[in-house]
Amino acid sequence: MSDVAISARRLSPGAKAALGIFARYGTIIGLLAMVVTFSILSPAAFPTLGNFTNVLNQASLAMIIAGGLTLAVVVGELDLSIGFAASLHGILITGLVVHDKLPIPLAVVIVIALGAVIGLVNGFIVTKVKVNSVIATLGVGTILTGLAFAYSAGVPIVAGVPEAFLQLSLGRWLFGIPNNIIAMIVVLGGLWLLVERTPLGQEIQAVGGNAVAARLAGVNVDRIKILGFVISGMCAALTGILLASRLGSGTASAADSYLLTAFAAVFLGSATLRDGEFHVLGTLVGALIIAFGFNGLNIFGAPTFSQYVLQGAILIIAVGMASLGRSLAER
Amino acid sequence: MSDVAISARRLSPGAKAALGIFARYGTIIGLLAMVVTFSILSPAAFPTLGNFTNVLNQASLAMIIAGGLTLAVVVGELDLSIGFAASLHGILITGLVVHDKLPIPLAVVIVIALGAVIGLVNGFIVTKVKVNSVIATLGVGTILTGLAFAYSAGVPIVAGVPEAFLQLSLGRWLFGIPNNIIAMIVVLGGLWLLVERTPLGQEIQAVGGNAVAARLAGVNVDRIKILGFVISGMCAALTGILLASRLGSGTASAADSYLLTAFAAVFLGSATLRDGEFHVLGTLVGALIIAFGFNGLNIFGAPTFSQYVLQGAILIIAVGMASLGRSLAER
Amino acid sequence: QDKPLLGIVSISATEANNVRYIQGATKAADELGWKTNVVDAAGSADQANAAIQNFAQLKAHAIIDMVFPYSSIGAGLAAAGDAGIPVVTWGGGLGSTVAATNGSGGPMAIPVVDLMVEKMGGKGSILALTYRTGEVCRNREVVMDEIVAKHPDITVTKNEVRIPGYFEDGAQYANAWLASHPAGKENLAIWGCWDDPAIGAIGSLRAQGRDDVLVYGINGNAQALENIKNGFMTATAWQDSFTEGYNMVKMLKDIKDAGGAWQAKAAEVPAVLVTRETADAFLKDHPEAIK
Amino acid sequence: MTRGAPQPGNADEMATPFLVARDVAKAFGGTQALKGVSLDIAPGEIHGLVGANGAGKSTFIRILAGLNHPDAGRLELDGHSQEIGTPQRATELGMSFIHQELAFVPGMTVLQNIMLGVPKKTRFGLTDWRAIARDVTPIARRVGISAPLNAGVKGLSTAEIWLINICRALVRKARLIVMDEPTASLAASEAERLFAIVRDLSASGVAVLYISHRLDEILSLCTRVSVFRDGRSVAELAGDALNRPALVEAIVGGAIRDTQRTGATRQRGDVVMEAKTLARAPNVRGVSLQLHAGEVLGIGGLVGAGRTELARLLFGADRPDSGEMTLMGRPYAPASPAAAVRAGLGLVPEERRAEALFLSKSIAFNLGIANLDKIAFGRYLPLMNRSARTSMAGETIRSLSIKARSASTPVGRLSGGNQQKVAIGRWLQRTPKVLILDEPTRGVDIGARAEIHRLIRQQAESGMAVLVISSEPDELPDLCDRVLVMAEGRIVRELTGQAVSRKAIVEASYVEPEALMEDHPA
Ligand SMILES: Nc1ncnc2c1ncn2[C@@H]1O[C@H](COP(=O)(O)OP(=O)(O)OP(=O)(O)O)[C@@H](O)[C@H]1O
Ligand SMILES: Nc1ncnc2c1ncn2[C@@H]1O[C@H](COP(=O)(O)OP(=O)(O)OP(=O)(O)O)[C@@H](O)[C@H]1O
Ligand SMILES: [Mg+2]
Ligand SMILES: [Mg+2]
Repeated sequence: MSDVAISARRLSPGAKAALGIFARYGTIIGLLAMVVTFSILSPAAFPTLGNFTNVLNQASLAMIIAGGLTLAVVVGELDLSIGFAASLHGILITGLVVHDKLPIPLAVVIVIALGAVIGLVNGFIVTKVKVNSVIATLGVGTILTGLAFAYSAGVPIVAGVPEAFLQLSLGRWLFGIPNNIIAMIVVLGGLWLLVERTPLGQEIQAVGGNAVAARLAGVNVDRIKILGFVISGMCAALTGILLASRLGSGTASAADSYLLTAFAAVFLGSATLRDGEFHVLGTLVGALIIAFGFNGLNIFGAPTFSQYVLQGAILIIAVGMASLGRSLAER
Repeated sequence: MSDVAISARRLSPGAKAALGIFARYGTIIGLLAMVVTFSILSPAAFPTLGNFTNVLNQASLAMIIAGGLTLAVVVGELDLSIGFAASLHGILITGLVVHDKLPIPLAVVIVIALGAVIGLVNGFIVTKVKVNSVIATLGVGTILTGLAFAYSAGVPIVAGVPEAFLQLSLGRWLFGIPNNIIAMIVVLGGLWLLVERTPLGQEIQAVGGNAVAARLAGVNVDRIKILGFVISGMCAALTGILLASRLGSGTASAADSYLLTAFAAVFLGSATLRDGEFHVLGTLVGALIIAFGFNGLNIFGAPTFSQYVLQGAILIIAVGMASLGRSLAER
Repeated sequence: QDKPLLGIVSISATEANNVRYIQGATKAADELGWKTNVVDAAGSADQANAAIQNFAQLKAHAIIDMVFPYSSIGAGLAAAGDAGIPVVTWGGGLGSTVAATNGSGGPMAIPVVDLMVEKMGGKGSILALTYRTGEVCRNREVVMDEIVAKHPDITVTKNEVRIPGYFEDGAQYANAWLASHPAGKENLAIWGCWDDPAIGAIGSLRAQGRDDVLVYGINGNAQALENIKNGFMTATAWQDSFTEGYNMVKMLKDIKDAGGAWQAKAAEVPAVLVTRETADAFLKDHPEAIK
Repeated sequence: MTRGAPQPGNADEMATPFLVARDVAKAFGGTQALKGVSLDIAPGEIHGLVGANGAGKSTFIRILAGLNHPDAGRLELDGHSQEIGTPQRATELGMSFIHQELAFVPGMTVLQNIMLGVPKKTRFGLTDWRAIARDVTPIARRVGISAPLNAGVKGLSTAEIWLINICRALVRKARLIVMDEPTASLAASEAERLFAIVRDLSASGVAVLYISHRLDEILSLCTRVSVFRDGRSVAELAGDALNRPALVEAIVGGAIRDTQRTGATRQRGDVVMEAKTLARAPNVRGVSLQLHAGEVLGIGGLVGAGRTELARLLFGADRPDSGEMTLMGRPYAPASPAAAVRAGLGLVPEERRAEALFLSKSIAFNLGIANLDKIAFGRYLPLMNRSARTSMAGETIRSLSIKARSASTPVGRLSGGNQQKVAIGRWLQRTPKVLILDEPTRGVDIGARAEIHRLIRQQAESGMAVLVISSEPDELPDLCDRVLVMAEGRIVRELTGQAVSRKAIVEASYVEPEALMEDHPA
């Protein structure tokens, strides 16, 4: 048995402060370090305004859907239906525009309303029928895949997509910023305001933090959870619409893969600024890490297998820095 | 405010008992109801010993990987790496047997040991580096995909797979029971014993039930969590091996889709017998619901789109019955 | 009720070309008085094996495996063999106990790649979007490698896309590749081992307003043809999957009739190269290609 | 309460202390929780530990338990210097803990919870539950666990879960048992049972480190008492020096006005809330009561009498099977707590961490959540006025003297008593018509307790109707104008004016169940 008295094992205050910075800004530091590294590795191609705009443009759709998912996880639930839902929405909007010849704004409104309805259904099954959200949203997602199939018989809707519809996502607006980016900023900005700066947002955070306590503090927990699903559903709808516009077609399962990307962004984000809590700003950072990681590795020309390896490592390291910093600082 | 006075809203004891049965056995009742329905719809083809053996045989692999995942979720973590890991293991075992000409038992042992190592890495990242398990296992899974690519260059290993290796999963044993089923029974039975009937299992349950309480009570929480990941990793390895044997080839991403199936089974199972808790028996029931649902719909010959819709509905209804029964009984 | 059952197992019943094949097969089956049952294996070989086994349980008349290589449906083939049910593949190759195949898409790539190399004048850079897990895509990649190898002034960057996620992957790979391949320096082309990743890349080209890059796909799905018509894609090889499906079912009847005497064989339907110039004529001949 | 008999292991005669702590220090981030505390405990000694909320008592215990690592200082066990490091090591060294926070696993049975983390007997490698139950049953009965050992813990009351925690510590057969506020959730009868156990343990040579804010307990049980203040050990009292005024002075660093009964003098107003034969099986079996504006109505009784359940019915958290309620003379049937809050009620629940607080969120957040209308910019601008929220929080922090660095400190970092103040403070901002407090001063130090009592009275004087549930023997007499005593889900006695006394409440609590059955045939 050791005879040594417990000595000052404490880190110096300076070291602690530094670790505290890592704890809060670890993922952001990771993002910056990554951007700097790629800029050094590929000075001509990576750090250009054009490339950054392209990456942001490309990532906007994933960011919007991840922003919606953030609301679902903030209220303490998972929404696995978003990818399938976005695929259905993409088919549907193309169908409405091409076959039913609806004016585009009307079609957009209808599809986003449908997204809200799907969120409502998810929320209802979770809060009233009390089915675990994993099963509920997986079930609803599977059903939506079936509906997408039924609507399109699996055949993509391509012919006769009007140029105006393509311009939804291809167009640029103010100062030539692509519409997708503007839509993303508006959506994430709005969600951030809602969650962080409104009384309703306080209730949203409360429900996610401790649903029992929220209920006893007078919050209508079920309504807030349903709201989370509705927002998630609406964001999925917007992503589906923009994706269909970008692809110029409505294709079944085109958006399915957004599910995993959105989850990665949301959980990466939860290590940003606040310990393990989900929030919109974090999701933004998470999505940027994923998008720039993919782009940078690619431009650098890493072989496919090492791209996967490095992508996985980036996820772990970005969060690991923050988490380690936190646990050391609080020792 | 409502003017109606509160009247006797209580359910009769008989109704409560009935609802209580639904709460406990809702998913099992759902499974049986489904089997009966399909038996009526396809009396010649569905309810035969041959078909049931067939379904069990098919579902065995998913059950094994879901059984492993159950251990990870019982200790309160998610393991998203299992599908990718199983794909890698499938390639690896084929490589070891075909290219390196290792004896099959040795190759199996090596691959299962690798599965344990992957679980160890997951567990270490989650408990020591304190990275959220969603990100940690997604990151590790992505890395494993890269490694699978590196090992096989993405090309399936097909040529020269020895018959003995195929017999691993195609063979039958005692009373002509397929090996897969025997492996599944051994694995799930062992896991059930471990979790429900051993002192270690008590610690496993405690960590998942309330990690803080377990820690205060002196349980080594980190070690138990790591154990959960290791078991999950080993089950993924076994599934990967059996899958490679069943397919007769090692193919990148062949097992990726097990991830979602395993999750569905585990979460379906959590509505069985105990309210919202994960356990091995529940996972078994969940996997059976999924397998019989797929098989029954196939055999009945429902159109593709309605297969999706019905599969989704089966998930929700099976859990919904249990959950509604529970919440009504507890009113 | 007692109509013979044709079981179809598809890798993705929502993918355009699969759908066309299924439509062709269904038409032929109707003509023969068979009923069809389609199972979507959603990309999972394990599900495909299960579905084939289920059809064997059902004592199906015949089974079509779509796209899963024969080497990954070992358990399914064994079950069908035991039950005496013929299995044919589309794009899954001929081997083991498979009775017939078509849609082995490798050779289809030849005219497309030849055209691409020709338009580049033998120099420049290609972004190849590959999918090695798929038998067909792998064969096409081999074809491309062989042809490009004869032109040392062409550099190829290869990127693997995922299923699902091929649109997004195609776009993101294109973004990165374009960043290091600015306009006006050399001849540029993007090649997809099938149309969809290339279509994803077109989205990225259009978003960036780049029109200096020629895009090539294979399969000739409706969306690719639409893109060719609109000038965003340069060429694709139209696979007549409808006819492939139709012919295959008709051949299944022969296989059943021949019984044990059947010799396994490939029965390819030739592909048609479609370019900007030939698009209008092609669509006149095949209006069904964009429905 | 009488002073305990002289204990073995008195300070003078002890040879080797079992535990010696010297200058132990610990900081969390920027908070210096322990600045240097020293303590020693002899085998068989019952050593008291007292101090205001946030003085560092629990932190010290968590260090002993291997849950936190000290920054400086030394710990000796049996004369050997030790680094404890992990909870497992603490157990090996012969220590066993009842932590301040409830530790239980909701999905498990009583027996499984008792055996949490305790080595278990096995047969063929499998847990031998029958043998374990045989061993545990006598201990469980002695502690006062009445539920069957194989029952789930889900429906159990807080007190019963406490008993499980206590039982767990006893099953381990430790040489030092540390109890961090073990009686905070217990009523008089259970507490008495616990004291008997503590004395037995001491007699058999087991040392006990006993933390409590209830000075009577400390005085009756302990031979020596250490006092912590602001992270330092400031006094050790024993023998004649150990008396109430000395303790109070050491704890607060000065004298405080002792609480006195003031209730009876207050003016009571109209009936604000009324319940008629309210019932919800099995815990509430027909309760009628009237609550007046400006009064503090206490509800006493034994643990499990159904008081918490009653409060939940009034607050709309559960729905009654039968019965009626009125609020301000109008029918009142809240469908949810949200409806109750809108109608003008507030509830401070019994279990603050699980039911009241958002531990990872700031104090400002926790206070603001029930006052969202106050922190909105207005009806038509649905944005939150953050400075209003901050200043509201600052006001509460000041008026309740919550010990925290700022309004943005996460509540989870506060000491137990300060957390309780946040849970109460939330409703004081709102001034509801009816405020229900379930065990309002659990874990709160004497200074803050007086402060909370003063605030409750002040609210009542300004017209609020206050309903207080408490298991602490002296709290209701101190605080209430009128006390209803509950037993077995019914109100068995009403005490008013001078009849309100500790003795009367305790007597009324122990109604013979048989007598009850005759009174109200089921
Ligand atoms: N994890 C933590 N992070 C930051 N500060 C902490 C943490 N745990 C405790 N503290 C701080 O340490 C101080 C001492 O807390 P401790 O819980 O030991 O007090 P206590 O004496 O047990 O009080 P009480 O009587 O209220 O239980 C408090 O100021 C508290 O805010
Ligand atoms: N949600 C519940 N489900 C089932 N039984 C419960 C539930 N809540 C409480 N009980 C049971 O009802 C009994 C009465 O509990 P209650 O909490 O109302 O009593 P109490 O007088 O407030 O006691 P305490 O001082 O422990 O809070 C408890 O002993 C417990 O067994
Ligand atoms: Mg404390
Ligand atoms: Mg109570």
